[in-house]
Amino acid sequence: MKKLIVYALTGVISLAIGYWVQQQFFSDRAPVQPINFSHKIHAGVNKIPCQYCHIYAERSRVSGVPNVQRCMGCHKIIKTDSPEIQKVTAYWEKKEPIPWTKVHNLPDYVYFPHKRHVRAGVECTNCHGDVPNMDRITKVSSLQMGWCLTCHTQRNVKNGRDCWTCHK
Amino acid sequence: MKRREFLRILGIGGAGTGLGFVLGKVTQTPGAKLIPYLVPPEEIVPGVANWYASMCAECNSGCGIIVRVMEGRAKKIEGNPGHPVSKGGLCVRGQASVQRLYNPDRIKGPLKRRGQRGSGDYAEVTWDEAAAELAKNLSDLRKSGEAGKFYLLTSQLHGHLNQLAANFMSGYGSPNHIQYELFQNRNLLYANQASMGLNTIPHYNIEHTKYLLSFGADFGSTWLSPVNFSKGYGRMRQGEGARGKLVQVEPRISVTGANADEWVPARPGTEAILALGIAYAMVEKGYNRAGDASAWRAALSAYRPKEVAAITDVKEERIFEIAKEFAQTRPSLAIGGEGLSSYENGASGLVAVNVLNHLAGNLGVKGGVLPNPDDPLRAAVDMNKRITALASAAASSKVKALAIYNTNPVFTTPKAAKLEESLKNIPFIVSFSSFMDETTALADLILPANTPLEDWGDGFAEPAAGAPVYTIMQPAVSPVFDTKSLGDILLSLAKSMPGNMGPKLQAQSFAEYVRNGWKELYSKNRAMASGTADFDDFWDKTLQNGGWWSQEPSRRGLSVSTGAASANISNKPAKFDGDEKQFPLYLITYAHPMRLDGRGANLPWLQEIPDPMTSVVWGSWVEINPKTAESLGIKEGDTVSIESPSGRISAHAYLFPGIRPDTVALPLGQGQVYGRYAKDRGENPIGVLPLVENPKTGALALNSTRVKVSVASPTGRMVKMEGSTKELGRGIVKTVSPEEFSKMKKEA
Amino acid sequence: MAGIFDKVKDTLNSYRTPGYFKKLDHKWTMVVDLDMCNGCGACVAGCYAENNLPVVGKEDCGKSRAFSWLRIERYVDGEYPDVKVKFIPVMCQHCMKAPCEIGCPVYATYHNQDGLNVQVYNRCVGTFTCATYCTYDVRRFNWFSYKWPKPLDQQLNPDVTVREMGVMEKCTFCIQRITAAKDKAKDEGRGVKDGEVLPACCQSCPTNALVFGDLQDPESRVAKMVNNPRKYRLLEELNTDPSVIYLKRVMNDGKSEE
Amino acid sequence: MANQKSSVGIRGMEIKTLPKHDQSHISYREINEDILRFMTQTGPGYYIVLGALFLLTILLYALPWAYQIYTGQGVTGLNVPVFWGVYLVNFVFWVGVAHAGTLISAMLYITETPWRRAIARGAETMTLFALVIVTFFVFIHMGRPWNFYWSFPYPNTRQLWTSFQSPLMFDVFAIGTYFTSSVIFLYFGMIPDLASLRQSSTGWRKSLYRVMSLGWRGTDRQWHMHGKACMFFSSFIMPLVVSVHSIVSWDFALSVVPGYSKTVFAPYFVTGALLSGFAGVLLMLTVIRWFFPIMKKYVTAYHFDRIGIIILVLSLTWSYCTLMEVVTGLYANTSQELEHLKFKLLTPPYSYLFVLMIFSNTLVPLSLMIRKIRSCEIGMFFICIFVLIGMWLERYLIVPNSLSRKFLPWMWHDYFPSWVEVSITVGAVCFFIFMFMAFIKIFPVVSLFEVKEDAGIPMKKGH
Amino acid sequence: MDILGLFKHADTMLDAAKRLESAGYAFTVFSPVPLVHEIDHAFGERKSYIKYFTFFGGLSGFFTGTLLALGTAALYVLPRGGRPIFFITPTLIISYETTILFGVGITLLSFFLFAGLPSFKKDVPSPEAAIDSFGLLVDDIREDEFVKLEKILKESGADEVKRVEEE
Repeated sequence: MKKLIVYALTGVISLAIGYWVQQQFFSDRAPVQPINFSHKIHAGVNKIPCQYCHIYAERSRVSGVPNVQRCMGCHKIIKTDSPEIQKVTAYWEKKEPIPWTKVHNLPDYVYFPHKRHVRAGVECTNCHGDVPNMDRITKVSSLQMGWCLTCHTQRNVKNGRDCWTCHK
Repeated sequence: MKRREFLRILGIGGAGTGLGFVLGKVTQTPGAKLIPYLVPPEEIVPGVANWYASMCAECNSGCGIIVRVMEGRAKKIEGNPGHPVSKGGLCVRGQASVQRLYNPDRIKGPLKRRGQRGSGDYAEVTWDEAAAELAKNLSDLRKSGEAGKFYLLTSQLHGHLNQLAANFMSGYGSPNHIQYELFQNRNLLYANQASMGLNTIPHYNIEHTKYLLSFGADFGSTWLSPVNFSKGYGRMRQGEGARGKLVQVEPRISVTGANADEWVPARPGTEAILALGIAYAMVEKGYNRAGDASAWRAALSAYRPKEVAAITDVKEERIFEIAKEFAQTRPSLAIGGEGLSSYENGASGLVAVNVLNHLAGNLGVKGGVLPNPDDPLRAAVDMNKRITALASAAASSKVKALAIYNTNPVFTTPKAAKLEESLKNIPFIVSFSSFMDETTALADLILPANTPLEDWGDGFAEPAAGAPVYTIMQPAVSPVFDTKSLGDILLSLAKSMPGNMGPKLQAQSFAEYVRNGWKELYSKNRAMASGTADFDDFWDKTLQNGGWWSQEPSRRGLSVSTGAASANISNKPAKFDGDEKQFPLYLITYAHPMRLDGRGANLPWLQEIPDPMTSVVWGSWVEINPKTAESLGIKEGDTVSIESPSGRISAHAYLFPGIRPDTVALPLGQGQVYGRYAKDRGENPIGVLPLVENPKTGALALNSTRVKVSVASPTGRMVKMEGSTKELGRGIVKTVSPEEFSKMKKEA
Repeated sequence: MAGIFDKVKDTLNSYRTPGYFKKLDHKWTMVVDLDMCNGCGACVAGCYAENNLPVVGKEDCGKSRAFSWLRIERYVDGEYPDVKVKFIPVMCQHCMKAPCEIGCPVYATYHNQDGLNVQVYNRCVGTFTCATYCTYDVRRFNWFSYKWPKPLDQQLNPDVTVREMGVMEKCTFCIQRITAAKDKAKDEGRGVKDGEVLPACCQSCPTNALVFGDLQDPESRVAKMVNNPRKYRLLEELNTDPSVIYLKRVMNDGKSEE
Repeated sequence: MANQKSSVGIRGMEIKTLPKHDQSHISYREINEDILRFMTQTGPGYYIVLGALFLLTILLYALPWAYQIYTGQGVTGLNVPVFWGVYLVNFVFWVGVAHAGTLISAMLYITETPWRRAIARGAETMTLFALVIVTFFVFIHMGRPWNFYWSFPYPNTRQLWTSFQSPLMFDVFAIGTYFTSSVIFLYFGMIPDLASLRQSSTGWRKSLYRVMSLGWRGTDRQWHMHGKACMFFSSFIMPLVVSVHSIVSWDFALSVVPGYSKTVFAPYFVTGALLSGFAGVLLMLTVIRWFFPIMKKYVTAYHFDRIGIIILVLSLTWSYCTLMEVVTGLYANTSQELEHLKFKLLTPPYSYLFVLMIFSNTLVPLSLMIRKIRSCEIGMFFICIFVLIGMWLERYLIVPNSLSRKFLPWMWHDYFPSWVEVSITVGAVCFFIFMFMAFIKIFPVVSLFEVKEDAGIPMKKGH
Repeated sequence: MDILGLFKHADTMLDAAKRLESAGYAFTVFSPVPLVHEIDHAFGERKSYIKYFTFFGGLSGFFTGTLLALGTAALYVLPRGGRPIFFITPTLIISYETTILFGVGITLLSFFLFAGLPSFKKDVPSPEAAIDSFGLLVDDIREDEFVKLEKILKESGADEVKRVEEE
């Protein structure tokens, strides 16, 4: 009897550990991207403002991934010898877009306008973490409903807890 | 703890961890891809909609629309709020046109016939191959001096596309451009020409009228310009001044008839006589405001209300009542719609309506009939270019090549026309249709043209709003499939044709052609130029606004002479095929509010949105008066066979008290063979129609046969959305009587 | 201390207030003039296009599972030749005392500060209670997961979710358009103007029978129209306090009331 | 004592009953042996039936449900006004069936009715498994059953709880409480029996009973506590029985739908529930007696007689409520009520169903007036079947039928269950019988210590 | 070492118990059926504390239900159907159910507490005591007491007297 309990407990606990390890260290919180793009170099060392590349953040629901033309705007001249930049050049020459993997992915039923948040003075780092110091983008916020609500409550957002403020 | 025990626990722990890991992996949502633009298109901000103004091409009324486009995809179509025809509204069909654009049944690229004609076996070819084949066939024909044996069969074309087609045909050397569709208003054009000398359809100013006498005009859903008329109807009912009254004369209540204050169920085929009876009553009682009373009395002497009452099944007193009200309510208006013009002598009925308007003094006044300016790009319709002309030419092998665009005559002409058989005689048929249909299925070569939302074009709204309305059509999205604009096809065909095709086909693209055309209009029309710096400025504004229009009314005077009237009217009821004993019931076929003549049948919304009068979806039906049904032993939903001297179809019975007991009605548009949404939806009512053409106009008479109805073996099931149509005193639609309403209005 | 006490008291009082909101941000209202509605069905098409309503096909239509959030009911009185036909468009009435809202065990439907009866699709577990309690039969259910054959899916409106299987849905007064209008107004630092928000049905109506606006704005068209003596509300005797106001049809059917 | 006739009734309207219940001829050891034999000595037929039932459960219940979850609720016959169909009918019906068990064990315990003892355990078991079926039907009828846990209040990342205004939430709590209490009551009462059986059994049974009896020794102190606790349980559960079906009836009565919005619903539903519950218990007893004649010793004609009278009384009460429902509807004289009644009473096929319902629930039980029928097994069997069918029909005529005729006539639509619904309904019965049959072979279906009490405490000197 | 007397009849067992009591021995009665009335009759009524637990269980259930219904409504304010956020009627229904739930639960726990369950240390001293005999057990007696006790039990009508060794 005791034995069985011990076995069951071991099983459950180890299952939980396995799941946690996977979620924490092997999940898509920081997926490998087709090009080893470093936000640390761009936003951190070179201090390029976020909205220089993510141009729609203040105007639209989506912040916008920089188009390949924008990458090439600088990298026709800068660091053309780097192998990663050559990958970008290759995409540009093939006239193919770069298939980035989404890190901050929200379900279809969530209505998240970047515009409203940027205009309300929410810093990008508030949700996206310390991007200027990230080599590879890692999801730091859970992006779960409770997380959104906590912030809405703290900032005393008007109708911040109304379902249809964030759902569609 | 024993060693074995320890190992076992270790094993379980390891397996558990692994399983947990796998569980985590499996349950995790796969990382979505984030695909950036290579080069960002101008104007597009992801997540923000752009609106493009254009023109609706679902029917011929030419409503201005705006198309909501997000990330290059058309999302929704709405009426252009600034446009004088649509005024921001849009009908069901217009809104569903986005489903024409994204229809899964569209022809996705050029096709060349591989198997037998009509077998539907086509091979995909490239545009170059297809264009070369087309050019070769046509140039061979032209070289052999048989250019005149090339026929172009299109729907009613508008604006510059019409002009381009005409230029192409004249450059090619063939006079045979036939424009055909089922509801082409040929009778109306003819009647207005014959009685008032008008080349265009005038504007019926429903908005300001206070008494609207409608003879079978379903202006709320299908007739001429439903959106414009509906806007007018709303204003007529609850606009300024007194509430306008609507009297509807038709054997079966249409959507508009359902809204009428009075329904006058005249015997089918006698509405024209009723109109003239009213006219006589007006003259007799001295109500007439225009025209020489004695001359008119003489001209109308055959239409004394007493005899008219016997013919039309409308009481004599009622005729006088209507005449009095019609003449004494100012302004009043009489209109004649498809219900009137679909008889074999339809044009004469429309002349009778003009007579009524003339006698009541409604011509050229606000709230009456307002003349429209002429279409600058189109002369009068040639009534001799008919589909039957093509059929007989093809039957006698006088047609060597045929090009078809946007029309489906095989579906919309009676069997007696033998169109399908004759078309099979034509050695080369090319179709520019974007959808496979009964006519396109005969084609040897299919070069799918763009749908209106992908295309350039323009149109001069008909009937306009009593003032010029030029609407532009511009592509809202890039072509979804491998299709091209018909204009581009014709222009490049003209270029690849050996020999001179004339100077008017030099434009590089149809877009350029349209722009050049507008430049010419701009240079000619001073009103257009006012307020703009130059043509480029004008063009930008036009594209933004969706066209150009002005408020300036046409100054043309209108009147109907007794001579013109007498020449066109007759006191014989319209002829109906079939013996009265053997085929006891009149058959009325009408344009379906959603599918019209069948063009909307493959748009799923138009199948699923219930028909306003019967709520039937995804199928067809026959409307029968419950009393008639009872005497024939027919119950709601039964499959019945409808037999005429020309054929037999079956449909489901819908019992509706709003139809004369001696009449049954069938909606058009179902019974198609192609299209995943359109096929297997009942039978084509045209199958029971005889081939009866108005001899003067070539318009097909849709109400021209008697039928007998009997219960048939059940096929399928009629699906309707209504549960019960009885209110049971629950006060769901509450009403006030007109008297009370006018009291209310005075108090307010 | 007293401040906290007052705050607690206020909160408690507001929690005891029926309907909770002392004053709504807006009170969106639709006025339907039955004398202008001609039953053409354009509003239904507008609704289908705007709100990603799936097409269910003949068989499911036969089971009365069509999705139109807005339907036009037609009632027929009398026998030939004295036939009276009446149309009435029925959509979610956004009742202030909605029977559906109390039915939901998971808060998937509730009343928000705009006076709207809202349905949160992703919260719905599909108990059908709201639809059963609804006195107007305007709620629709996702019986299956519906697919749009390519490329019809390109038409889908990205402002509205495509609802999952097993979820209840209904007319929202095109809440996405309200959100968009509010968003725009906020950018420009002003309030929402009358006529700025137009649900798809009102926008498309060819006779202007449907008018939409904020009843709390005294200058709005609806605020003026509700004083019309023809005003009535559907099944008013059930005390659901609907936000849709109908204006009586002018008609001689021998049934008109004082 | 054995020959003394007794009767119940008012003012000469006597209903003759059987002599008083007497089981003193059975010895304690005999009871133990009988019950153990009942559990252990099982022929192959039993296992074949059990296996067949399991197979049927899979085929008729599990697979169609899986198909429904995968495809969507569209596989049912539900449509737009009729959102509640056969699943809700089954839900209400099975809650009703669950009612008799607790009532027999609790109410009759408090009133110290001796004949309850032999049948109480069986009835409680029925309650438990009926509630299992009920719970499953709640999930079956959901559109997104995989999110069922959202309807329980628990702290979560969404910071969102549940709406306690919803009658469905009342259901969650009422049925949750009922389920928990029934499990506790059943298990609690079984502890001394398991301890006793563990002495006479061997093998896995022995270890199972050992663990499950929690070391019950049968000391005086334990018995004392047992008795006290049992009293409290009973007094708690008795109002619960009433509240559960009242609350279930409020699922309907709290709406404004014609046919649902009735103040009579709470007592009507409770009466109906008890009626179907007692019919269910009696049916179960009849079948057990047929297949295990050994049980005839414990479940005697006396039980049949008593339950027969209860069913008769309940049937009459129910009939009165049904009459009231119709009459008050007619009295209201609104179009809504009249159309609803017209649809229910005059429109085929529902008029036939209504007639069948009245026949099975009112006319058939009237025959229970006759004593011979009350003690006739076959007669009782058929009466029970009729009552159960009638009660199911009653729920059917309330739940989907009312929805077919709501306020706006345009949306009137009829409802016909689809094959999936029919199959799951039948499958649920199989599942129930399967669970019950498996249970009675593992745990004593007759309460040992209570039957021993019934047989009397052996005294040398006599009483 | 314990001594167990097994009796076929309850009254003889109770006689023996009375004699044991008067002899100053503490004893435990084992029976297959509740003998609550008989023992109460013989030795006077005993107190039970379960009722207090039941009462407080019910009370705490009531307050938990109220708190749950009102508190969670206050945590996320979503007005429904024109009703107040704190709506008393449904709260009462929920509280009613939780009252019963908690009452039943706490009663079960208190029963376990007072009945000393679960305990797997001691078994019934003799299987018969769980089936058809009444047992009278005297704990922890010395060897010399055994004979005396055996005599008392036998004299009062014990059908069998057993020596029970402690495990």
